[in-house]
Parts: sequence; structure tokens; C-alpha cells
Amino acid sequence: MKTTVVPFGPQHPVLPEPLVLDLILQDEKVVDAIPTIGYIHRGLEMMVERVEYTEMGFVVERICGICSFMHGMGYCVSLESIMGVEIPERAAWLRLIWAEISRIQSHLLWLGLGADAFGFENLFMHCWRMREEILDIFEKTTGGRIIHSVNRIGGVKRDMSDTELAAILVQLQDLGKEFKKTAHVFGTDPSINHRLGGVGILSMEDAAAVDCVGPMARASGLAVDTRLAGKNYYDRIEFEPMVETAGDCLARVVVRMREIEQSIDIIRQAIEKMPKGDDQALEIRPRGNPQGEVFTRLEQPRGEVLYYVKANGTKNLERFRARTPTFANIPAMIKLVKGSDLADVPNIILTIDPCISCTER
Amino acid sequence: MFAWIAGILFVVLAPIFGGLLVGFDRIISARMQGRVGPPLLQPFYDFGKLLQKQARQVNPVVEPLILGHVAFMAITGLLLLSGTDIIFCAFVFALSALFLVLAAGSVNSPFSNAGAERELIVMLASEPFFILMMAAVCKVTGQSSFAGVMASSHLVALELPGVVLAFLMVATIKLRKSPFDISTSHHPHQELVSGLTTDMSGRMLAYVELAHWYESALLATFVVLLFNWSIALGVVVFLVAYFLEILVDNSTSRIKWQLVLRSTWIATLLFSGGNVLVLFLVAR
Amino acid sequence: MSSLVAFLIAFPLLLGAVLLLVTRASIRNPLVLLGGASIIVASIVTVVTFGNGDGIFFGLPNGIEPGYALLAAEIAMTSFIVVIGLANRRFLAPAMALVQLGIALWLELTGRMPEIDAQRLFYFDRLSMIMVLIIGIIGTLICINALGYMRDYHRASPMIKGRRNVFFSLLFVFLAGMFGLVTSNSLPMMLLFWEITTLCSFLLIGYTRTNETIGYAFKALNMNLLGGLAFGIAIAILATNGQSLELSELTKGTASGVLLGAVALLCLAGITKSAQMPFSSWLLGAMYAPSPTSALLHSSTMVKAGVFLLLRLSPAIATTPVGYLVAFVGLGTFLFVSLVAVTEQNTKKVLAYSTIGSLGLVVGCAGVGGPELMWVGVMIIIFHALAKGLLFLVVGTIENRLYTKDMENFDTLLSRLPRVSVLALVGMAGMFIAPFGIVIAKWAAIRAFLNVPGGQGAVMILIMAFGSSLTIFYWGKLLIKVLSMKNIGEYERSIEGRVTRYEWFTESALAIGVLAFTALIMPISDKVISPWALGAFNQAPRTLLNIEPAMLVVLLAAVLFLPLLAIWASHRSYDTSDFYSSGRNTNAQHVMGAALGGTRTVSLRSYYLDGVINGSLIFRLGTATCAGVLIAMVVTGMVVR
Amino acid sequence: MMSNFSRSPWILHYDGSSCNGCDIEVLACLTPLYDVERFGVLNTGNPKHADILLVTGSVNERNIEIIQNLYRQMPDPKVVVAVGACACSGGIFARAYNIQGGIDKVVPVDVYVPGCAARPESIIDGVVQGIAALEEKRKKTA
Amino acid sequence: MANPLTLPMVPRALKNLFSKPATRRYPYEIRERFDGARGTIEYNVETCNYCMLCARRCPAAAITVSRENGYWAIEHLTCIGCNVCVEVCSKKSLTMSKNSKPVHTRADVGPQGQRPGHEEWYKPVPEPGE
Amino acid sequence: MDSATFLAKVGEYQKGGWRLALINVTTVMAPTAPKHGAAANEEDPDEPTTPAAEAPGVFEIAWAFAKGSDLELIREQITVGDAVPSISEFFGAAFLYENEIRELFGINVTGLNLDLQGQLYQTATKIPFSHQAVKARLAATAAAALAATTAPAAGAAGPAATAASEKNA
Repeated sequence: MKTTVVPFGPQHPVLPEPLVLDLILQDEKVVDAIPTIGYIHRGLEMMVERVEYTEMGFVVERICGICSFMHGMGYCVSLESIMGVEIPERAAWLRLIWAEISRIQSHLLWLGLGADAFGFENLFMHCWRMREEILDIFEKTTGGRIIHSVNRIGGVKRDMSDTELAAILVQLQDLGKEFKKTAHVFGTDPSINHRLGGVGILSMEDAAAVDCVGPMARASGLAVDTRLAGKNYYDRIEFEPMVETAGDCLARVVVRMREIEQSIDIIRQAIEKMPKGDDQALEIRPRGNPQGEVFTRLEQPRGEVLYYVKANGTKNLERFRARTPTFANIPAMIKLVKGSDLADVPNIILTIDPCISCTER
Repeated sequence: MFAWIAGILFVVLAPIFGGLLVGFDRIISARMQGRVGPPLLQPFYDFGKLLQKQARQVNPVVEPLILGHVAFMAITGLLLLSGTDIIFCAFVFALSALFLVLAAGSVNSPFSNAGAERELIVMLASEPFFILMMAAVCKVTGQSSFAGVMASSHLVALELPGVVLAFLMVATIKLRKSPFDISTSHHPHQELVSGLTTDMSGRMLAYVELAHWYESALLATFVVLLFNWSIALGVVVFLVAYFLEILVDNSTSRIKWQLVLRSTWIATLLFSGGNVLVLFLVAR
Repeated sequence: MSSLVAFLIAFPLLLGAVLLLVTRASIRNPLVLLGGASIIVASIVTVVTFGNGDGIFFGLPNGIEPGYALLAAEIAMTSFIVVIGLANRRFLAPAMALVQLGIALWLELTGRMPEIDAQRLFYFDRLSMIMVLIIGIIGTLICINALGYMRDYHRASPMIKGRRNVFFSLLFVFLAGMFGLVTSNSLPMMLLFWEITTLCSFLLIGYTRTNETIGYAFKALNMNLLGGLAFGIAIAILATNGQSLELSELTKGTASGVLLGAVALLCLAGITKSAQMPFSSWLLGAMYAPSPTSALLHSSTMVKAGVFLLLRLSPAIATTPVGYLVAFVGLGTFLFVSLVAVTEQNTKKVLAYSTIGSLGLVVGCAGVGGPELMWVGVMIIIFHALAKGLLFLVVGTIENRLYTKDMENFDTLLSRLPRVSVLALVGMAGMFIAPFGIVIAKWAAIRAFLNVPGGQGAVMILIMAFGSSLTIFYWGKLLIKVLSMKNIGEYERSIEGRVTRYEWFTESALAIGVLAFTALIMPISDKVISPWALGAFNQAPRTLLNIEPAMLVVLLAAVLFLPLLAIWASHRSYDTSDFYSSGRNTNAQHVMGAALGGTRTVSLRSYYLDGVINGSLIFRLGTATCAGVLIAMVVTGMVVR
Repeated sequence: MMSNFSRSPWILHYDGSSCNGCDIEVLACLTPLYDVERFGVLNTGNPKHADILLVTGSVNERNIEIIQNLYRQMPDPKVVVAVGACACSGGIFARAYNIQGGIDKVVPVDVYVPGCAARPESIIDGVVQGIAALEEKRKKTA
Repeated sequence: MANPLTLPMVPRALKNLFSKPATRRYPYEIRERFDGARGTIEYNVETCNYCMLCARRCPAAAITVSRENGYWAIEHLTCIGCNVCVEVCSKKSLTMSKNSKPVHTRADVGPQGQRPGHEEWYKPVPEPGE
Repeated sequence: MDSATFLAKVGEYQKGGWRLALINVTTVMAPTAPKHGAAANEEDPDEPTTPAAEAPGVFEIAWAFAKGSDLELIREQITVGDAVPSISEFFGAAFLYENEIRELFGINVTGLNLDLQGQLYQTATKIPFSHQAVKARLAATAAAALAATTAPAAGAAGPAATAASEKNA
């Protein structure tokens, strides 16, 4: 039986990033999908040989420009635990707030890209317009829109004043109200429902079998969320992981939309609970070179990220390894793409929220 | 003679009308998205630039086929206004669209081909309606030419409300607007890259754009046929309909071809088919 | 006149008998060429002699009466069917043949058979004239084409035992049968020719003698014998009721009473022969025969016999319930097979569905009746014969070069077989592109259906609208395949050189015919088709269709301008490697980089609307629906008096 | 006198080995707050329609030929804009084993937009410079 | 469940249509960057003591320093704006300006073929008269 | 390593509802410089005494399994040329890690359920984390650092350069 072969990527407007699939189609049904990556592989893990551990954070931040803050934070947390540093409370709270803001940013960005993939240009524009407000918050508080470079081993570089925090909270809550309307569109628009509902269904068993993480797993009913482990002050926050059971693209959208609202709430709790006062210690400078190894797990917007850091007492680390969420979710994506429609392929790819530069490093 | 002058005027003026329409469309779309948008004459700038650019030919049959597409769009208008039977014009209209499909299909590359096949699907979805609409107009007025319909004492739209409804839906296909822009669209078209036009460049693309302007003008003419009291009424109704299309374009996602086919067929069958059935049952 | 028609019937029969004895190609080829030329000349002379006047009646030359010759021939054919059926352990066909023979014998022996006027055996009018030209010219061209085709066919499939003498013999006998059929006025004689075509098609379909083709051949035989049986019963009804057995008497005006019943049965016969649903499957099975067989069955013989009879009968059934039901069988078939054709991948089957659909339109026109629709019917018959004959021959030629009938493998045909592709393009254009006849006919049909009173008119227009769009879809798919291009290697370039001169000659002739007819559509319509259509309904001469010459001029100019543009464009430089492949490497042979290293050749599959249209389901649904309508038609004819 | 080229520069964005930072900033340029469509810019996603190739990220072993293919498929006149530190020079990853360096290692770059990540304003500046370069090239070929 | 006849985005689209676009009309209206935003590295040649700390710590290796020649150079196209050099500079010779780095064209090469975006300074030679 | 007991252990993790969190490989470089005074590898305290030149290269592989907030490891040490069995029969997602370590570390993985044929990354340096490649890079880094501290980097100090610097100032 003759088939159509569609060369999906490396350059393809659906994904700004080069993910490569050979889609084998009949009519528009995908009968097979052959994946490959490698167009972004930089060899980032090897940079430990070239860059000292103090500056390695800047390299790690550039694993991905979307969850840059979380990568920087994960690296610093790893080094802090190797070197036995307990960071100041204020710094920990600030990290938590920035982390949640970057989750909102990432989800808004993703919602927009997703909307663009199924041809809803206006929604894309609208989501990204909201995202710009988050970027303004970031630029105001960290000095960068995309790459924040605000983490440092032992704490954070910049503080947010209490008044600033209060203003940010108000801004975020206004955004939350605006976002509710957008969420309403995603939830009730018939054409979106047609494109996402029942498309790319990943059952709970399958999600567990291919070790999904993050919103992808939560949309299939697995209540996995690394924040539940309570590290990095998440134990002081009250929250429940957002779980949906449908497992389709729409469920993945819904999980992320609810997480945006949840993040705003987490930020509110954090601002309420963090010690007040503007002149608190922000960092503790560790001494000497690190030695030892550690596994660090964080919940990024896309799911669990896992860092392995091995230090040998020199200025250069011996081994740095990041297992990013997309790396864990790609097997599920390949599984879902097979048997879907060509028109569903962008939706399936995007609803795992792929970050190829994370995956390949 | 007058009819022929009207036809030739259409050939000359339709691109200007269509281009301006697209210009307004892009501004209004941008405003609906909270943006400023391009200048009004942007489609003409694009057209001019494309004519000046190098045209990379993938094979030699593409260009004649696209020229056929443009030519038959213009000829459809020419014939329609110069008094040819309007049902026959629906067939010529389909022929024009077919040329575009063939131009894209002849490239033998994955995305163009998928675009061409999808364009065939949207033709399959829209053609029955146009034939039916023309037949219904003939039935209502008892006339077969544009001038005859315009001179008729019936207001066609009053007797064909179902056809007008279905027209709103099917015109979305021809205007390449969401939710029916599955083969190509003015926005970057995602899973098929640029769909039909993926492998066209330079003046080839300019011709496609020109044909689209003709197509928009033709649709306006069809609306004039439906609202046959005066040309002005028809054009005003068309502009209102076009605004609605832009609004829908900015408020829906692109749907899959299966639903495009099913929904337009059902609409054609239910609204226009039902309308025509009533017309036949009531008549005489 | 009578001697000319006798020649047209007798000469091919004789030629067939001679060819049966000739096993050497060196003798057969000149014989076929010469014989074919004679038939072409004879049919043209016949037409010229006739001179485009009103219908004339005549008998055999020198006033010979057929006497019992008809019965003898019928007995011979029946015994042949019985023998061959028993030999293959198929009993339905012999049974039906025997019943039919029984009816004939009963009529004859009980003396119920009315006397037949020996001077009114034949009837020749403008429709017969058109049919004679189609059979004489297109049919003969197909026979000549087969000279080239069959040589390559047997080279390509050495397992099939070559019986080319039988094959060519049958082709000419077939032509003889058709000549007789379209000129007969006497129903018993027409039935004889009718059965000759049935038998010939049966033998041609079963030519390869594989189990598969034998099965299809018997299917065709069974269904056509059913039609023949209906024909025979119709004759019996007419005879026992003391009605005339002349076709011209039957169709003088709207039939009523017992006549309507007979006419309904004749319509059933016509519907079986023209492969309308529920009898479509025999024609699809016939696709397994060598391509010239298909070409002959589709363009100039067999199925055309069915619609010919229906067009003849149209004045009798127009405006009766029977007529509307016949029309809905035809139009329903048109819609259903068009839906099925969309899901079909075998090119020959697509062509077959297209034939069934086009004939469905003719049946629809015949059922509704009226001069306009007669005009449409004739127009479709002419164009369909030209274009479909051409297409089947071209597909045969392609099949012998590329060893495939799958339309998916026809891609980049314009690069691989450029001249053959141009012929294919002309054929396809003739089938569905605007200024060509079939589209004009469809348009005229819609115009005419607008005047059909009541809800059935609306349904007919709906069917036309959807059916026409479906036609565009499946032809468009095929056109995309044929028109696509890539760079090809030296070997592939050489393939076209092996097309035989027989094939070049016949296919080019048909292609020119398609173009010429399009150009001459107005004079032919005014001089021949309109007068006939009006005459059939006893209406005064008038302009049937108001086609503006300007419209045709503009369209034809545009269509003919395109080849010129293509020639101009082909001299421009281009880069076949320059297709978009997401940034991957490409080359002019349309090979692109694959995901896991290495390369992949561009492979494209047309859409078959999986999940929206279920071909086999629609086919069954159509068969059931049309069968219901057909039964209703026969019952109405028999009961409503 | 502005020609049609300066009023209708269509861009093609390709992500080399970028961290996504510049990519999303390129996309952000299309969104309401920056709206490059004001200048007639369309993000075509297709080299055959594009006038300006915006490359973000550096060149690694595997995407060399991709960038070359895309550049080759763009019809003349055409301009390349390297967006971000990585595209300009390899940036922080210049010393990683799989990185060959900036885009100018592979295709001739006309405009360099620095920054990590390049800001939308800088990208707009880069596109405007690209338009000027396009105009130059058009004059040369005309 | 989505009702097929509702289009919830319509109010939003209409609201946008009849309100002012959100666009910041760069480059016609330039919006001030936030204080503390990281943009361009600015170098003060007067105070530099050529300690090379900035060059050694720069993760992108964008800074070249030569103690012997009194030479300090930065590749703006390579600089990632991480602010490390500013933080480590003991002499406060380096500052981070909030303005973005300027765009360069192919023609912006230095007199000795330095790449676009290359900036270099030599230690000022004191005027003989001083 | 004993693949049967290893796979049995992995199978137990799978049955116990653990997720595969990471398969990590570390290229263990034999310490050549005194800076490796402390054992880099707790698992193998003897290693520093092995003469670097003769020792076959060693990889340390860790399979990390996660369940809730727990993380457990299976650690193995293999020498260059050894193959490791694939665990993709238990953990479907393992193929990506395994293809990666095969391509980046040159470790042969047997029994992959989706073999990407060494085409996952197609790196410029084949097997970039092989012992030779790492050693070569470390040497190059050291040399570059040495060069940077001793020699003037951008040599050309001439009138033109001075002019440029003046213009900048």
C-alpha cells in the first residue's frame, strides 16, 4: 500500500524548534512516525570542562530560554546541597515566587503556541499579550526578559521590595481575572473542542508505562508533582496537584490553565508567608570547591527535571547531567502521534509542551 | 454590448476591489487581535514585491497552470457579467479552482500535494453549493443571465434564506478563512507549512494572490445576485458578510478536513437543499 | 441504404469468422487494418448516404425475409450458453437462456408472434447515424489499438494462454452486433443482436480464462441474460396483447396500459445493459479483461446499447411514474458511483465508475424525457464514447509500460511518458473540464431539471450538484498524479519509445476527435442532435440550448491557449530539486533526507476520504436503493394501467 | 523612494542550536505589543516565500546543511539576519564540542542582532537593517 | 460541553477592534527599559587595572585582556550579558547599561578586519606635555 | 556486570511502581594530576593507585528510579567495550536514554526496542564523552588557559588599533 511521507521538520512552522519526524501517512492518518533530534545538540553537559562551577549556572540557564529561571535555580540548589549551604529564607521565598511566575510565563507562552498550531491566531496573540506582562515583571525584578541570571550559588542576586511584591501580586491577580476569560474560550469554544477533545488520548496506564512527567502525566490522571516533595519551601505552601483524567489534548490544556491560576495563588501565599522587611540577607557565599554528588529534582512548568551533579573538589565539575521533562515525555509523544491525523500532529506535539533544546542540551 | 463592457470592467476593477478588501481585512484582523496592523495598501506592496522577486520554478507546468487559474477566475467574472448562463459560470468557477489544485499537485512534493488534495476536498465541499445556488437563483427569477436576474422583480434573498445562510458558511472556504482554511490561508498555515502555495515563489505567488482578489470580487458578485435589487445593496451586504467572516476567522480555530466536508455538505443539503425543495414544491 | 447497413452487420461478422482462423500476427495485422478501414469507410458512406434527414425504414437487401433464421440463431446461442455454463458448473445462466428460448419458441409455435413487416425491419435516423459513427469509427480504432496492446499484454503476462485469434474475432463480431442493434426496428431482431453483444462481452471478459475472470464473465452473463429475459418477456407481453413489435410504434407517444408494462421491462433490460445499479458489478468485473475490451465495452458497444434503447424508449416513458423511477435509478447510480469512485484506487475501476455515472446521467435524462434532456443524453453518449475510449486505451498503454493499474503509481507521468500523458489529459479534460461536452451536457441537464415540476426536480438538481463535484474530485486526483513532474533517469525516459504505432495512431485520432467535437459542438448540436431530440418528441424545430458562441469562443481560446503556455514554459529553466522539504536535502529525482540518516524518495498518496466515505458501504447502499427503485419501476409498469 | 521590497519583507525563522530564548523573542515580535506586521512583515515559515532569513542559535554539525538548504531555497534578493549571541558568534556555546560557531560560518550574514536573548526591539532594528540590505541587493540585481 | 453555536472569542475580538491597539510603536515610540535591566557592558578605560578577572570569569569568553599591552576588548556579539564581569571588577571599570546592544551589519568591520561588534581599548598614553 | 541479576532487579523496580528517572553515565577519568588527590569515586577507592596509562577506561552507569519523592539507584561500573542490557522491556521510555548513551559514550546497549541507529544526535565529535575525547578536550582547555595567561591575546597593537581605541574612547 503506497503511503505519503511527510518530512516534518527540522524547519517547520509548527514548532519554532527543530524536531524531526518522518510521518508516514495514508490519507491523513499517521501510520508511522520516525523521530529524530540532534539539530540543537550543543554538548552543554561538556561545558563543565570549560567553565568553572561558579559560572556554570549561566550555561545551565541557557539549556532552555523558557524555563531558564528553573534551570538556574536547579543548578544552584544542587551545588548548595553538595556544599551544604542553607540559603537565607528570603532568598528561598524569592526563588519560589520567581519559579511560579516563570511557570505562568511558560504556560501562557505554550497556550499561545498551541492556539497557533490549531489555527487560532487571535488566541495566540491574546495569550502572548498577557505573557508580556509577566515578562515585564521579570525584567523589572531580574533585569532580563528571558534569561534572568538572578540565581547564585547560596542565594539570589536581587531582592524584591515588599511594595514591589504587593504590586506584582495585584498585577498577577488582575492577569488572573483576564486569564479566566481566555480559559473560558479554551474550555467552551466548539472549534477548539473539536481540535483537542478526544485527540491524542494517553491512558493512565500508558502514561505510567512510558514514565511521563509533569502536566502530561497529570492530564492522564497521574498525580505526580515534584513540588509535593516539599523541597524549596513548597512544604510551606498549600496546594494540590492539578489532575485531569481524560488524557487527551484538551485535558493537557486544562491542566496547564488551572496551573496558571494555581501559581497565582501560590505566589499569593508565598508573599503572605515570607518574612517582611526589605534589608534581609539574600545569599550566603559558600567557601571552597564542591565535592560529592547529588540528584536534584524540581518541578518545572513542563514537568520534573532531574539534575545530576558530580563534583571532585576542583573548580570544574566532573559531571553535570540534566534530565529535562521533555526528554521524559518524548516517548509518549511518539506513541501518540502514531494513529493520529496529520492535523492532530501539531496539537499532540505541542500539548506535551516540547522543549527540544532542553531535550538535547 | 453593455454587458460585455461590464464584463471587461470587472476584469479590470476586480483586482483593485479584491486587493483593497484584503487590505482592510488585514487591518481589521490586526485590530481584532489588539495590533495596529499593516498599511491599507499592503496587499499591493506584497504583490509588487512578489512580481519583482526571483521565481524559483520547481517544474515548468506550474506557471501555465497558475496563469490558467487566474485567467479562469477573470473569465468567470467576464462571462458572468457579460450575460452567460449563471449556472454555467459555476462550472467555470470550479474549473478555475481546479487549475490551482493542479498547479500545486504538479510539484510532486509532500506539502504542496497535501495542500492540493485538501483543496480538492474543499472544492468538493463548496462546489455543490455554488451549483445549487445558481440553479436556485435561476429557478426563483426564471432568468439565466446576470442582467436578467438583476432586472427580475423578485428579491432573490427573500425567497432563498437558506441559500444565503449556507453562502455565509461556504464563502468562508473560498475566502480561505478559519475555520475552513485547511488547504492554505493568509496566516502561516501550520501543519502544511503554506499548503497549496508551499512550492510557489515570486510571481507565481503573486498570481495566486491576484486570483484570490478576483475570487473575492466574484463572491461579491454572487452576493449581488442574491440581493438583486441593486448592486449597491449587494455590495453592502457582501461587506457586512465579509466583516462577519473576519470576525469568525478571528474567533475560531481551523477545523479538520473531515468536519469541513461533513459540515458544509450538511449545510448545503439542509439549508440550500431544503430551500430549493420548498421552492420546487411551492412553485406552480 | 439497406445494403449498406447489411454490409455493416455482415462484414464484421465475416471478418470475425476469418480472423478466428488466423493465428499469425503477420496476416492478422493487415487483415485487421484493412477490415477496420473498410468498416470506417462503410459507416461514413452510410451516414453520407443517409444525409442527415428524418428517420427511414427499410428491410434486408432484395427484400429477403429473415424467416426462421432469427429463431435458429437464438437456439444456437442458447445451446452455446447451456454448454459453456454446464462445463463451468454454472447453472443460472443456462436456466435463464433456456427460459428465454422457451418463451420465444412458445410464441413462435403457438403462432402468437405477429407478422413482421420485412420492409420495416430496420430504422435509421439521426440517433442511429450517431451510433453508427461511434461504433464504426471508435470501435474500429479500438480494434486496431488492440493489435499493439495485445502483443505487449501477452509479453507482460506469459502465463496467459494467447488466443488472440479468438480475441480479434470477438471484437469484430461485437461490432456487428452493435451495428445491428442500433439499426433494428423489429424488437425480436433487436433482441437477437442484444444477445450477441451479451455473449461477446461474456467471452471477452473471460478471455484470460483464470478462475477470477471466469467468475466475472458469468456475473456479466447472468445480469445481461436477466436483461435479455426481461426483453423477451416484454416481447411476449406485446405479442400476446396483439401489439406491434416495432420499436418505432412503441415510442410514438407516451405509453399506457399494457404497453407501459412492456416498456418498463425493456427499460429494465436497458438498465442491466448499461450497468446501472444494482447491476453495476458486472462492468466492474469486466475491468479484469484486457484494456481494449474495457474500451470497447465502455465507449462504443455494450453499455451504449443499454442507453441507446432507453433514449429510444424515452418518449414512451416520459412524464409517467415509470419514467421518473427510471430517472431516479440513473441519477441515483450517478450519485452513488461517484461517491464510490472517490474511494477507488484502481484506475480502470475509477474509469468504470465514471462510465456508470455518466450513463446514469443518460438514463436519468431518458427517464425524465423531453427534447432538452434527449439532447443532453446524446451529447454525453458522444463525448463519453470519445473520451472514455481514449482513456481506456491510454490506461492500457500506460499499464503495458509501467505494469500497474494503481493510480498511485501514475505519479510524475508527465515526466515519464510525456506524450501519453498529453493524450490522457485530453481524455480527462473531455470527461470533466468546462468547455468540453460532458460538462456542457451536465449544465444543460441542470437547466432542464429546473423545469421538472415538484420535489423530484429539486432532488435531481441536488444530485447533479453533488455528483458533479464528486466527479471533479476523483478526476482531479488523477490529474494531479498525471501532471506532476520530476527528473527521471535514462531508462525511464526510454520507456515511451516502446509504445506501438497502432497505439499512437488510434489514441491520437481519438484525442483529436475530442478536441474537434468540442470545437464543432454548436454546428453538430444544431444540425443533428437538436432536430433528432425535437423529432423524438414530435416538437417543432427550435433552438434547444442557448449557448452563447462568445462563451464557447472565450473558453476554448483559454483552454487552447494553455498548451501554448506550457510549450513556452517548458523552455524556461527550472530546478526540480527545489521543492520544500522542511530544509532537508533534496535532489532532482525527488529524493529527500530521511529522519534517521539516509534518504527517502518522495512518496505521495492521494486522499480517498477514509472515515468520511465508506466505499463498499455506499456501493451496497446504492445497490439496495436502486434495486428498490427498479422493482418499484417494474411493478408500477405492470400494475398501474 | 521606497520600493515594494522595503514595504513587504517576509521573514523565515529558523532555529539553529538555540536555547529557545531568541526564538520566542522572534515570535514575540509578531504579537500585539511589537506587531512587526506594521512594516508589512509576515512570518512565512517557508523559504520560498521569504525575503529575510532570521536565524537564531548557533550552527551545529547537523544543521549546517539545513541552513544552507533553506538559504538556497529562498528566491533572490535575500538577506540573512543572525539573531542573538549564539547566531552571531556561537555565544556561550562557542566552545561546546558540537558547535561550529555563528551562522556566518555557513551562509553570508547581513545583519547581526546581539543580545542573550536578543530583545524584540533589537530584532525589529535588525529587520529594519535587513530591509536596507535587501534594498541594496535589489538595486544591485536590477 | 462546547455548544457548537457559541464563539466565545467574539466579545474579545470586538472589544479589541473598538479599543486602542496594545502595540508599542517601536521604533517611533521608544519605551524606557527598566532600571537594572541588563543591556550593554560599558568599559571605563581610565580606571581599569587589567587584572584579567573579567576575562577569566566570562563564561562566553567574550572579553580579551592583555596586561602587557594594556589592551581590553569585548565582542558584543558574543557577550551574553550575565553581569559576571561587572560583579567581579574590583575597580568598577565595568558597568552594565540598561540599553540593548546596537545592531550591526556586515559592513561594521573594524579597520583591521575586526568582526562586527568588536570593541577594543588601549591604555591611554599620557600626553607628553602633562 | 551480570545482566540477568541486573534485569531482575530492574524488573522488580518496575513491578514496584517505580518510574525510570534517569540513566546517567559518567566517564571516569583516571586521575592524572595531583588535583585528584581525593578519591573522585567513592565506589572504587583503589582506582587512584591504578597507573593511568595502562588502565582501560571505566564508565560509571547509574539507573535512577523514582517513586514519589524517593529516588533509588542501581550503579554499575563497566569498562570500555562492555555492553549493557537494555531495560526498555521494563521501561518503554528507556530507549531514548540508551540511544543517547550509545551515541555520546560509545557504550553498546543490547536489546533496544527502538534503535535509532546512532542517528539521534549525529555529533561532530563521534562519541564526545569517550575517554580519549574528554582527555583531548581537557588538554586543549589547559593549553588555552595557559596561553591566555602568558601571551597577549589580540596581538596587533598598531596605529590603526590605537585610532580605533581613541574613537571608542
